[in-house]
Amino acid sequence: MAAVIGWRKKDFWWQSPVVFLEDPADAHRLVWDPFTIYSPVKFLLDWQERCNAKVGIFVKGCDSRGINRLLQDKRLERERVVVYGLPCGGKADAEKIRASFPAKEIKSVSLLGEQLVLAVGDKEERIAAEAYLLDKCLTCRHPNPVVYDQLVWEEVLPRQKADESRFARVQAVTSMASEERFAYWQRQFERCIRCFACRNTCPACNCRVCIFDQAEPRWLGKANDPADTLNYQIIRAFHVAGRCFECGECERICPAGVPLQEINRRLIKDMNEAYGDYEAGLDVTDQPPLGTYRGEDPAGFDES
Amino acid sequence: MRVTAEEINSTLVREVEEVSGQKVSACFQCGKCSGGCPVVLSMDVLPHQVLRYAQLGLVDKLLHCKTLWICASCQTCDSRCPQNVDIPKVIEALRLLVLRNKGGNYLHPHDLSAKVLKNAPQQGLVSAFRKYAK
Amino acid sequence: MKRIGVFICWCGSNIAGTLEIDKMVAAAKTMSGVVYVDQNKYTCSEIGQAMIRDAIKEYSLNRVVIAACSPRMHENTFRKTVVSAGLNPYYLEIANIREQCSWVHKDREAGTAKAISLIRTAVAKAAMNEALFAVEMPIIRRALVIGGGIAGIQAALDIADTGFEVDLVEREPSIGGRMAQLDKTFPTLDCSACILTPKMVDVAQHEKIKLYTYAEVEKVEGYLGNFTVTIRQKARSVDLQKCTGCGECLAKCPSKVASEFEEGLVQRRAIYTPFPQAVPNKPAIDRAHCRYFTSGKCKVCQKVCPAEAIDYAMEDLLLTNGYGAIVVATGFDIHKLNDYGEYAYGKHPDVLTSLEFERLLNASGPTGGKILRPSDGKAPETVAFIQCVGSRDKAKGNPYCAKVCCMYTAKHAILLSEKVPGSKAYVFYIDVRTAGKDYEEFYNRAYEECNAGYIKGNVSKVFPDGDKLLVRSVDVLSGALLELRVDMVVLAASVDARADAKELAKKLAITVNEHKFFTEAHPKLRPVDTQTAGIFLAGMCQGPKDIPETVAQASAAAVKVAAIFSKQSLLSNPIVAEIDQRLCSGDMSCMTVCPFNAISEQVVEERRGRETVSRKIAKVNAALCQGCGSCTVACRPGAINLKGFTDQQILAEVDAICL
Amino acid sequence: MRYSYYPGCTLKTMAKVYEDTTLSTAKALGLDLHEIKEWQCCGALYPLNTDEIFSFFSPVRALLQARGAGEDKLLTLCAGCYNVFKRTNRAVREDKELRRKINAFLEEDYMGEVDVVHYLEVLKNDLGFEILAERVKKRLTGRKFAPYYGCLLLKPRAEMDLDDVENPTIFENFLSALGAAAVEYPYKTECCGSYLSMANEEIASTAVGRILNSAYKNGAESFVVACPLCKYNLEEYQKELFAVGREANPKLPVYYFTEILAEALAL
Amino acid sequence: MPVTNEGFEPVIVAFCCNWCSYAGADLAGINRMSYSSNVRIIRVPCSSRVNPSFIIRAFQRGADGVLVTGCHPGDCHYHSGNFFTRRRLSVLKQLMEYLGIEPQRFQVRWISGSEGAKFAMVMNSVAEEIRRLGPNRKLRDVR
Repeated sequence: MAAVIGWRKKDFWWQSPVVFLEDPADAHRLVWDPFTIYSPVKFLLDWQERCNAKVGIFVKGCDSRGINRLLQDKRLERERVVVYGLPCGGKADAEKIRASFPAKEIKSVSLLGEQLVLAVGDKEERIAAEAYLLDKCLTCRHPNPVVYDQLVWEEVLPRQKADESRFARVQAVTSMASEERFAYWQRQFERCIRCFACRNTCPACNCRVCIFDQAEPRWLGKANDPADTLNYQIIRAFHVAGRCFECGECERICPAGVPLQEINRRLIKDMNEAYGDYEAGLDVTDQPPLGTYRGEDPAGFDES
Repeated sequence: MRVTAEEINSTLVREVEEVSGQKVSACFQCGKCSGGCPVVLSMDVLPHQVLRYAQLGLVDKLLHCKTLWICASCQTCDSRCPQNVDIPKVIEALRLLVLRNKGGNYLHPHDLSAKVLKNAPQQGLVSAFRKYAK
Repeated sequence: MKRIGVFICWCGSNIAGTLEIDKMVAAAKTMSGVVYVDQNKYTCSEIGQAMIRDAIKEYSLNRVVIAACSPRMHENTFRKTVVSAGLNPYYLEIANIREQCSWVHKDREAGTAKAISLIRTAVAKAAMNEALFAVEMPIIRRALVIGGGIAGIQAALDIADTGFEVDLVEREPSIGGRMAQLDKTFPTLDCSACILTPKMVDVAQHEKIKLYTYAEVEKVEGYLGNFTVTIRQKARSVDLQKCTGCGECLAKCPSKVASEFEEGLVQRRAIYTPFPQAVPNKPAIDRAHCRYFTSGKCKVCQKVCPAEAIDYAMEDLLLTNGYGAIVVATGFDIHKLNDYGEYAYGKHPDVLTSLEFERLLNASGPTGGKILRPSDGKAPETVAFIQCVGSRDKAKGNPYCAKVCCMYTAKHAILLSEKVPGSKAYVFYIDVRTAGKDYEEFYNRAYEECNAGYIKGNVSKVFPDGDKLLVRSVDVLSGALLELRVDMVVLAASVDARADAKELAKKLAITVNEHKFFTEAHPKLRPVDTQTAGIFLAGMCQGPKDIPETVAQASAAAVKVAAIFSKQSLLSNPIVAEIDQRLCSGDMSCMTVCPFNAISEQVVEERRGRETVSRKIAKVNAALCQGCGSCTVACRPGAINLKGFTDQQILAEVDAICL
Repeated sequence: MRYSYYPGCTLKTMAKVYEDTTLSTAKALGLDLHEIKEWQCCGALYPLNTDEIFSFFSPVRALLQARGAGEDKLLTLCAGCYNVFKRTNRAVREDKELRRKINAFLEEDYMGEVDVVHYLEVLKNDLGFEILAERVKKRLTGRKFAPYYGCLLLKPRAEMDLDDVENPTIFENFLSALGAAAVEYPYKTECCGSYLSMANEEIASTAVGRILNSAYKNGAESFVVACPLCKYNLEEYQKELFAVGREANPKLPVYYFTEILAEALAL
Repeated sequence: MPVTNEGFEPVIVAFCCNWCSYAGADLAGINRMSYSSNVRIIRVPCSSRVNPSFIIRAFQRGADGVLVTGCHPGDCHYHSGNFFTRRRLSVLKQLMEYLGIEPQRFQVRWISGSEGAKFAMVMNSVAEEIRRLGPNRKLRDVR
């Protein structure tokens, strides 16, 4: 094994970025704290590009489904990775913490069971983690890794009510009147600068050359045109339709705060209703809904 | 019978088609209507001839024929018509042309026999007057 | 540098009559890449094509746009034209300004505007067109004929006589089909069996023909030159090798069923050969009615069989063979008369269908060829023949004309006068249609020499009246109301497509019309072809036909097949998918949607920095690819493209159209 | 089973026995019929011309009442009413334009929600002839009836769909449920002359003559009908025919099917 | 807003599969069944060739409506193409409506080679709906 991919601590308490470690002596630099949020999965592609050696990787529940995504898309050879599974009770949302504590005085945040332990100034605060978790973690339905070679510690209990909350926002948006919905999305999309962060972090967006980066033909205009943004948003969503496994990284990482999960999950909901329940990232042998069909499929349009 | 261009009255035919909602041109003269008509023996112009005359535009001739007052609208003919022509509707339209344009009642209470007045069901009387009078 | 020539066709007045050619010419001149524009009265004419050839040379055009009729009409014609001028056939684009413009838009201005837009679109696409080249595909030189009636028999014999292998599949225990049920044939009155039976024997004996009776087509895959067909050989329960056809079993079998071949006029046994001249002349057990199969007891046939040919344990067999071409000749059904209560069919035994009457005429039929009333076995003195029962009837039956009734009824009238001297036939008709060689003469004979009374005016109702039948109708010509008491009524029941035609069409990926008759590729110019290359039609399954037409079409189908087999291999359609290695991520989502298994994985070597690495990407088998393009959409990075309909071309069309 | 019930003019007068036997038999069979509050004559004839709508109001109003009463079925007896109601209802359902016009004149919109049924239909579909057979107290064994359908019950073919127009069997099945025999004769659907008898007796008597003849020849002892006008014609012209001695056959009594039903139920 | 649509002539792009719908369009022509000239046909081998990107592109370039037509499910010349079309375009259509695009703008229909009358009928009804809807502003490039 030429390297392991995990997380390390950076200068600030809320920073735990992904790290490649090639020297066993550096092992102590790996951390597991409330901020090991970033998905390490897509780094595997870069690693593969770099060399053919085996690599180890630490994954949370969501990350593990990303591994499956890459395996199913034949972008990763299983025997070239050693997967260490880390059951995960959810990651903390720095914003939420900042909202209730003086950010400057916070020295460290660590997890102790159900609680977050904050070193604020010279005293220690203990708060219930639940209230400070990332939204995406509150709707997480698979906190335990679904693929691994080694489970590092005990599995955690799946979160209650994650199922109900799954489509709550989708329902809310769906219930708007058509024009109101258009206005709503315009408000969201006009902030989008097409930085492609959502695509870059998404394990389902794993094409060697993304269609949006191609010049001939040019599928997506470069100009800052709302129509092009809509084009990007529609096609991106369509390309992950049936393949998105709801890790929520796209939305979390979006600097403009576009609620991308509301789009991805709407597609999941539509397809579940039309073609039967399907959940991506759990089984690499199954067929995503758009890769198959049934003669008696319903149509989402007037078939007359 | 000789037919001249002057006698051909297509505007009336159009009126018949409009009031009846039927296309007289659809008839290809198979004769099933006349063959099956229960009261055809009393008609001077047979059902298939009604349509033929209409096709030829000879509506005036039809406006004067007995047939209009003999058809009982039993619907036997249209139930067998291969071309979906509802002949009773065509005849009704002609009948109305007469009643509306020429006016006049073709049945008066005093025409009714004692027997009819005594025993006939309302259903029959109402029907008859609706068919024969304005 | 693209040098595009645009040629605008008047198609006589078809286009020029409704669209303003000059405006179109002027507009075309301004389109980018267009260096030459011309117009022509009939571009498809030799002069028109010459004009194109000359222009290509004179103005060294390297792309050609023809604004004319639908590409489905003349695309191939014009491809040949550009080839003859030294261009690749796929440098041609056609703007469909006739079927999809001049014929459907009354408004001159709007129509012309649209035509210009269509031309601009075609020009935009042409600019993106690239040279395409066909690849060679081997042909399996063996044909499959589905249906063993006269159509299938003729097709099979003609193909076999050209020296190619033929498999003939018939679902009944014997070939022969409808024609075998007929007594004599119009207009010559030669006996049906006499001319059919020898052909049936030829089929059985031809060394190039393999006969599958009591068998049906289960599954069809593949394409022109290379179909893979699964045939279900139904369990006959009689070993054809052992059976000598002695017929012992037929007599002894205790369970009786209405005979399909005799139109239910008599009964057959559960083990049966449909008719005496059957080929093969060996029985099959109708398990649905066999006492052994229904009650577990009996086995009489096995006991009496001297050849020990009875095999109750026999099971359906699935055979899979390869074929280069298929002829469909599945025939027709007789129209059910449930909606014609007025004719008392099924209510009175002496009301018959024409096919039932045909059996009464037939020497090997239930009455030994005597015309006798089912009710009392007496010969009928007067017979009423009612035409168009279920035909030409928008309300209750088929809107179309069954085509054969007028003629076979004339035949029936003639035969009646011969078999029952002094008898009288009344033929009630809407129109008498005798288009065909010697047909009118034959019809004349019926009423001039054979005393048939022809009455224009169809019967409205048949009233059973004691041992007579009262038919009521009108003579349309005189207006006379007719009430004739006759001894027998014969109904010319219409012909329907086979009840299961749609299912077979699905298997073959061919189409049916609204009456479930198989549709030909072109009503006039390709009446034998289907939309699916390599599959041809013969006989009634395509629409009402008489025997001469059926035989002609069958022979035509045979020639089409032979023409295909005359080559060792076919040039494939070059409109196939291709992979852009650079873009392919190798996730193979294209493979999962391909209906033809034309996509597989391949390993490619790539330079990465200093070293060479290998990776898996998709690969298209051009021989299997049919060019649907479904894969191109399944491929997110657009790494798989469809030649002739590339992303670039379609996007260019979209841009041009919206301009 | 509940139904709204539309009697129609004739059943309150000339055809009282038709109504009485219907109500008594229905009661006995546990079908409860509610006569709708206010109703007028249905018009007796369905309008055959496309350019008037007033004749639709009476039937549609009645249908609205049925709907108002919370019933999904309106039951009729007189073949004339049945014909008018069923066709009107169908027209309202299928012809958007007509529906719009009619509703423009009505206090509330009617979309054709109610089903129009004939008592015969109810006996066949809702109760079931098998059940009916079980309820029969006095089987009419040995009795030979000529079922006479007339026209209005069945035609036009495309609109009435009560039974096969040319070869109906509902009466036959009804009769066999009562243990009686149904005579098969080709005139069972031939017109009796209908309202022509009001003005042109000659035609009616000819028509009736044929029907009578055929029924008698085939061994009928009496007729069953569902239409007061048919009954009138069949009866009157039989008298007629005897009077002038043109008809040799004995007179065949004419019964409403409900009369013999009452008899079979021993009411 | 019918008032503002006075004289508005929509551009409607129709992607027609070669085997059924395009043939149906030709048949409409052969039978001289006139229909709205706002419809412009792009011929594709199969409805499953139609990439959602083509549809969005058409709207960006100013199409007011896009119509995709194919063989009836089960009658696909390529056996299964239109089954995939049905899933893909159902998903796309629902997505576009979810983002607030008028449902009528983008439609999918099955039209066989023998349904010339239906082709004309569909073209007219779609053209009518789009005309009533007015110009496409939401998805159009501002350039």
